[in-house]
Amino acid sequence: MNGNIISEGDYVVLKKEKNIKVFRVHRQRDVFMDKVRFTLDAAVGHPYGTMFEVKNGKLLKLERISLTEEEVTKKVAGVDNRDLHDLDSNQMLSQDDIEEMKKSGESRERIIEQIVEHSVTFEKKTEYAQAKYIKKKKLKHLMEFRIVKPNARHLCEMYFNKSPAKICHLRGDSLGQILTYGNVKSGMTVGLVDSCQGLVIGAVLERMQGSGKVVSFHPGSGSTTPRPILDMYDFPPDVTEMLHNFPLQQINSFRLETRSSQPVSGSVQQVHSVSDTSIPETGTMVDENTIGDKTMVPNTNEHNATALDNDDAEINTKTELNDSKDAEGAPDDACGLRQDSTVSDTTMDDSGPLSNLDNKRKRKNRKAGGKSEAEHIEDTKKVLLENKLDCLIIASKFHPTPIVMALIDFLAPSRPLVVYSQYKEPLMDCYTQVREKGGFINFHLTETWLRQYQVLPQRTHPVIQMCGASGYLFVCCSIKQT
Amino acid sequence: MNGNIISEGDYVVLKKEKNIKVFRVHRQRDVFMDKVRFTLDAAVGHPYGTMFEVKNGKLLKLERISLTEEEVTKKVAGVDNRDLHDLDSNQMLSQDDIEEMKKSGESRERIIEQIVEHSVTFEKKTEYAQAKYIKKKKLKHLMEFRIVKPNARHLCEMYFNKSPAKICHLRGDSLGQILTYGNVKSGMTVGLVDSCQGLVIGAVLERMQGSGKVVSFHPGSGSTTPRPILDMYDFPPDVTEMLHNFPLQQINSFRLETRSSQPVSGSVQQVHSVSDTSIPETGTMVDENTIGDKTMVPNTNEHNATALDNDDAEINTKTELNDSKDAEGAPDDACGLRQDSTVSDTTMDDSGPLSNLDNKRKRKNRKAGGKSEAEHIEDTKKVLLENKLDCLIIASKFHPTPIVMALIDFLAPSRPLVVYSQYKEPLMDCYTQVREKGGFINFHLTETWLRQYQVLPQRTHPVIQMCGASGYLFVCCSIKQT
Amino acid sequence: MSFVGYKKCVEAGDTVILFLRYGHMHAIRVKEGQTFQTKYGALRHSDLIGCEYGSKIVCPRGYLFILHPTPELWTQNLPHRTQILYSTDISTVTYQLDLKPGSVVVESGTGSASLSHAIIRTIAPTGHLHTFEFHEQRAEKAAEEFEEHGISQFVTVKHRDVCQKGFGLDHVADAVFLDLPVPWNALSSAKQALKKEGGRLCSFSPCIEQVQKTCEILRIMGFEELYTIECLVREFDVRTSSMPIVDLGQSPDVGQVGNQSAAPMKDNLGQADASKMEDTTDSLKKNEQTDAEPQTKKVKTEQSEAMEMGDIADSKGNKNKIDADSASKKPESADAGKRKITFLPASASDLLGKIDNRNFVFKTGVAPSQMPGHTGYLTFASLYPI
Amino acid sequence: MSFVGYKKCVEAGDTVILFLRYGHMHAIRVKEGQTFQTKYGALRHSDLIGCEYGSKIVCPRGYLFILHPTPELWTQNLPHRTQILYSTDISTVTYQLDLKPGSVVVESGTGSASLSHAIIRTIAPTGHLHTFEFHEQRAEKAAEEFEEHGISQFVTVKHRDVCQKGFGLDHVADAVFLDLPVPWNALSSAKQALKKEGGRLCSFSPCIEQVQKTCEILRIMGFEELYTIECLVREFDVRTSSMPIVDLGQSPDVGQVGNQSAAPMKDNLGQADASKMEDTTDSLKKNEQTDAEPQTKKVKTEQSEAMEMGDIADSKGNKNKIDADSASKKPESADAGKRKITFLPASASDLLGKIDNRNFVFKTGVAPSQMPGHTGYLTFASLYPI
Repeated sequence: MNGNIISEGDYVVLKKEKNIKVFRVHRQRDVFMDKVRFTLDAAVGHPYGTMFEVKNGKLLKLERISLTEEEVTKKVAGVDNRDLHDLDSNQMLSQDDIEEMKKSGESRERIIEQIVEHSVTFEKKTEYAQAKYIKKKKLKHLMEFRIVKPNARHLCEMYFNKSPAKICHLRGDSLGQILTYGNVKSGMTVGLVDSCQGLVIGAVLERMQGSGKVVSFHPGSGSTTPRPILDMYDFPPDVTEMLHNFPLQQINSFRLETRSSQPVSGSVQQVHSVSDTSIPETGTMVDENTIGDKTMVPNTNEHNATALDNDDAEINTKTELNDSKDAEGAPDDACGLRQDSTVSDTTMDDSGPLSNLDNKRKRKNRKAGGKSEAEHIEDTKKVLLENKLDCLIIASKFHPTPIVMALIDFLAPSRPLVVYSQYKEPLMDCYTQVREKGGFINFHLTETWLRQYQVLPQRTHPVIQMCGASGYLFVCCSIKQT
Repeated sequence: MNGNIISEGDYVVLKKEKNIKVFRVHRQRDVFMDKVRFTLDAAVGHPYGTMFEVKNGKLLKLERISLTEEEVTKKVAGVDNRDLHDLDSNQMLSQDDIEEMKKSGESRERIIEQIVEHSVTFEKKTEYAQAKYIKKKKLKHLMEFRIVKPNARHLCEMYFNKSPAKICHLRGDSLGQILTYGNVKSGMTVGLVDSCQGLVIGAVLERMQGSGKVVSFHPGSGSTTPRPILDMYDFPPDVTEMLHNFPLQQINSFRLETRSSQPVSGSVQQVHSVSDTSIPETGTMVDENTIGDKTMVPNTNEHNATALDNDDAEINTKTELNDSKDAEGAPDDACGLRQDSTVSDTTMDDSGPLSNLDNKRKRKNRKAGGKSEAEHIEDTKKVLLENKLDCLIIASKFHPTPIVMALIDFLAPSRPLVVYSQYKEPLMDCYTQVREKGGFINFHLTETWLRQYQVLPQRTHPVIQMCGASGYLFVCCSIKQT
Repeated sequence: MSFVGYKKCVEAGDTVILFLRYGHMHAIRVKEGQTFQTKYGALRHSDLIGCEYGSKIVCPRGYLFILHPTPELWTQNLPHRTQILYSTDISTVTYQLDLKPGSVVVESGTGSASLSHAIIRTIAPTGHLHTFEFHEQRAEKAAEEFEEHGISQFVTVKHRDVCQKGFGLDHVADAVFLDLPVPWNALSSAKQALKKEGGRLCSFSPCIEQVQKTCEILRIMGFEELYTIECLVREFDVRTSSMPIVDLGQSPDVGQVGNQSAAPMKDNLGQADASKMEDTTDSLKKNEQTDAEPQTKKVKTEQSEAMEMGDIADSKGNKNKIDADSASKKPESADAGKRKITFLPASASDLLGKIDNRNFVFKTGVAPSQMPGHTGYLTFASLYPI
Repeated sequence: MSFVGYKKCVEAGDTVILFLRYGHMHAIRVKEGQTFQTKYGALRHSDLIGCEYGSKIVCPRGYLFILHPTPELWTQNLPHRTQILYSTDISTVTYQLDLKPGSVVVESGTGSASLSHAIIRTIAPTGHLHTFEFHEQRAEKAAEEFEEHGISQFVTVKHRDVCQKGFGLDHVADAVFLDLPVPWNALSSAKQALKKEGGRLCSFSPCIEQVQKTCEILRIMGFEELYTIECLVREFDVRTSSMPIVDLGQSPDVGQVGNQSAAPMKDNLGQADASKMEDTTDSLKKNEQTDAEPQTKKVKTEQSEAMEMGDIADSKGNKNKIDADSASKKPESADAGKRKITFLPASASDLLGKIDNRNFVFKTGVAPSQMPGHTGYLTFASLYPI
């Protein structure tokens, strides 16, 4: 199977300008975008990066990108706006007229041309205003998008645009900085706390591509918490096998253990053998849609209770059912389905039949299954006892200071501590307390200004709206404690 | 006397790119700029805005601005920097050589040409790098500047560049916002607290030009505090007569008075008669140089003690002597004399003989003199009893909350409260407490990004260094209390 | 005189600002017999007449405040005929052009007269504004507004394309402001309009290409001290926020590794409050023990509620009692009675917030997720006498 | 392997970072027998060998830490042969180009190899960097550094003017990075270098004119999703700061108008701490009475000292005990003994700081008066399969 070809079972990203959605490719399953319903069947077999359009409810490969602004722009254009009057009646085509044209199978070009021709003021607009007008109409009336592979950049952008609260308002440039300042790379051992639904875990795994270890510390006492975004990365098993989980609620007692049994570290078994116990994150996923912004904490416990009592194959399959439902649901939610709730219902309803492929995939990933939650945690403990962390990354909804204080002793000397927070004050607290505790140097507390530009002939300027909130980053470097 | 002609006794601004200094024009008195000594005698009689140069220690009107970058740029220029090597020996003229040329009376153009000719790498530099090189050399080796009138913009820029701590890091754009959000205009009654050495008081007076009243609340118990920057505005008497002073240390007891004697306000004498008691600020000025950054608070008390005991004409003259010394000292200090301390001493020493003009001016301003400090304060009380404030402006080194709480009752309904602080936290405190107290709406806490651009052919970009700290502004609007 | 001088009470013909709540305002002109529909119900203009500015006005379904107009409030509420300048740019323009009472200013285009009102405020009563607009309707509307606002004596409005026909002014202005698509075409006439002793000029352009061309021509024409800037305002939402303290589990060795979540600053206590600190630690410990394993779920639920409620926005413009304990008032929280607000003074960190019922509670000024990213470039220049 | 993998101890030949204090670092290559002069005195290289990374090294006149090199530390300490990219831009480039282990990247120019090190870190051990530099010395020096840093197997350095001669690469790259004076001349060759299934491109330019031209050509050549940004980092100095409380004088009517300076939040007390609050008010009142009129001057002196000391910067990189009472230790303050740290809990405001001896003491992150205002514009674009 060529990794560059859209295949059944893949998670795929649909990009239509700022509107980004993730779906899993299932034959004959409806998906929705901009209130338009279609299936992804026709996408299978095309390479990633292909442009598609939806026409009369059918997905088609777009042979040629629809006419550009320049092509439509009429020769007649106004010099400035001195003769323009603001009136509602400037467009003579009604929305109904336009919908009628679409239904009658009118070509995209023709629809846009019609809209332009029925604009009373179009000819008086300046050339640039004409181009802007056409672009707006195209985006509104044409259903053209590209299908690309999920990665940290697309997933972060999707969530940041649609549900920033779910990812602690972590902006792409800040995520990039976390990875850079954490010196994340192949072969290292990373410790992290991710309250961003798995976005950061995924971004770290992506930068390691199967070599190294990642220990994710999660709130609660169970083996893991739901991380819907992590699933969307669609990692192959060798990548997800790097991931180990550890419940923060056991961290204090574990630290005490390690203190009394320090020399143990040499005697534990080789950690590589631990890897095939993993991929618990898909198994433990719960219905994201019903929770909404309420986050995973309470539900974790619900789930953990279940998992503890019923740790067998049958339950695993049942969980997969839920999982697959969520795999649809969660992305949709993130893609702003709450805005068009009718669609949301439909998507929820069609979670019934699970494709064989889907099941097979999951089974394969979990072939070593059957390990108890306690065993999983013991395995992770071995990783922590074997390896000092090469970096510690915290991007959490929880107050960072106590977490940092509990985990910094696991960090090797001369390694980065990277803490992200939406708020400045908790980070200043963390900064202050880490400095007071000692053992760290080279303190930095930063925020980032990200400024986007429109670069067009004679119309270059920063974009009119910007995001003023990058969140804050606290970075420092551990030293050897004497 | 034409206000647009540089005259003896005027405060004048010397602008040489970012280097700005204020001097008072005295015949045969040395001033220093960029370690060059000269007198301003030759400037008298020229209109403001004239460009001067110092050549062989003499001030001359600059007939034509020295050759521009484009003029010097040689025809031969490199395409890029692939052949450039970084070496110390790229410039073959030594600093001594250049000084020698200057002393020998070589023309400016010739000196710059020589420097260019002796640059090994000049021809290999790109055209743009050549222009940049020449500009740098010109600024370094030529003493060309413009003399302009002092105003809020120049004075704020001068202090912000050289001694920002003295003006609470108040950046020009923030000062502009204070005036705008305060709706400062002719004819209104303004209350303000200015820890910026009179910069803000002056900016407010400038926007009122003699019509209206300004009540400056100052720390301590005396009639005023030193405000060296206010003097530099060089306001005519009708402007300074708008200014009334009130010591914050008496505010609580005054508030109690007003509470018990509310109907008094109608019975006090017409406030206009108060105006000729004023201009205490020049009389009470103390030596800025000896205090440095230590601010005015302790010294106020020193001075006030004197003023209380010796309120007669003789003392006034004595104070003027000090004043005139400061008038030199303070501006010099602000102009970065601390960098070249030798100069500072010289300037300090020559404060002996006071020009007649100087004395006359001062006398005229204080012709109504002889009023006691207590009387001054009583006069200001009458202003406060007569007029509710049309705006309240706080730009203070003190924690703003208690000051705001003590003064907001003097504000009329539907008027702006504008509080500036270098720090965000005290302003958030102020914001929170004003809201809790009630009586205000439309709360805004802001900071400003000021971005400067280099706009040159093929070299347009934001400037490489920017000021990241605008300070913070808290603005809200009073309502009628029921 | 409403825009250049304050008055106490509303009269017929006044333009007043109705302030409903933060970000919800209207500018209306008071006319006897008329009614204005607000979201709080109908408001009879006649009810406003005679009211003191700043008064609270009760409407059928709420109340609002009646504010004295200022150029800044007008800018926020004026009818948009064009893109307008907002107060951040306006204050920069006013400041950088050295405007003050008595200044003579030339402006083009008038646009929606947002900047014009602010200029007139600053230069009145002794200065004058000459404003030019190439769109006839707009020029007429602006003149009407100046009349209504009692400021027409300080301004002359002309319908004219200054790029083609110039300002027709000879050495009268202290400052010129240009907001034109092709400002360079007006520069020669602008120079002519400036006083012989010199003056200041500002050109506002949204696109950098306009700035590049303008600067090029400004230099050629002998303008100096070119200074191009952008000014962006970032407004903070001041609120009490909180982040939950994660459960790190219990450890018999409390003093060593345990309980760091509850008392991370224990080692750094000031002497005066050490005893109080101990109380705090105790009370948290008690809570923990009561809510141990079997009840974990409940504790968690509260935590996530707190997370939900994390941003207790002090809704703008309304007094809002900070109720740090509001979470406990939810019916689900059975153990509300057990709670206690705990302070951890003494450490540097208590300057940043406090630990309250396993939440770190702090005041913060939240940067906006959306803010103005660009309004335009402001290019300033000086003209000096030759 | 020092730049792509951590190791525990320093060996001869390693490049190590000497951290003296915040902002004072050096990168040195450890060679037996050599000595490096620091401001703390001479450091013998041989003393470093065998030391664990992160260790404290004692020098004749101070101590320093020896840190493991990372691309970020290298960027801060490398020898500048050109303007370099710093970590904020580097992280954006790496992120936006979707780099990961296995990526094949093309870069020109190599410059001082600041970005190159970061790229290699991210794409190793399975990816490869092709880097091109038109300045011969620089290309040689970069190759040398890669060798010294144990990463030469991941990179090919070529001395070549790619604008004239192209990259000479056919459909091998996942991403192309350009930092060239005339980047548009390299775009055709860059397109040729990108894989047939598509890839990402980034062009870094300091001037907007370069960006305008680059975008124009990128569009013509079929690149899509053009995205031009600037990324500026703003670093905060975290410190304990204070502002003095001004003396508003005394008033017999303390509860009404008086004492607001000391207890402005009195009305909003939480029930639990009302008693404590009363104490506070009392103690401040006592102070005030003692320091009344005759002693005013002394009180003032202290205030201005506090103002001077306002910024008790926690000097970076050093532990710094917050000594809130340090002002009172000055000999001039005779009444130091009388002082008491006072807390005003309960109001929302105590989340922001505390009143301590007539100062409002708070933690703050101070924005820098000077910060990077511009590095360059980053233009990203995607190439998709046709």
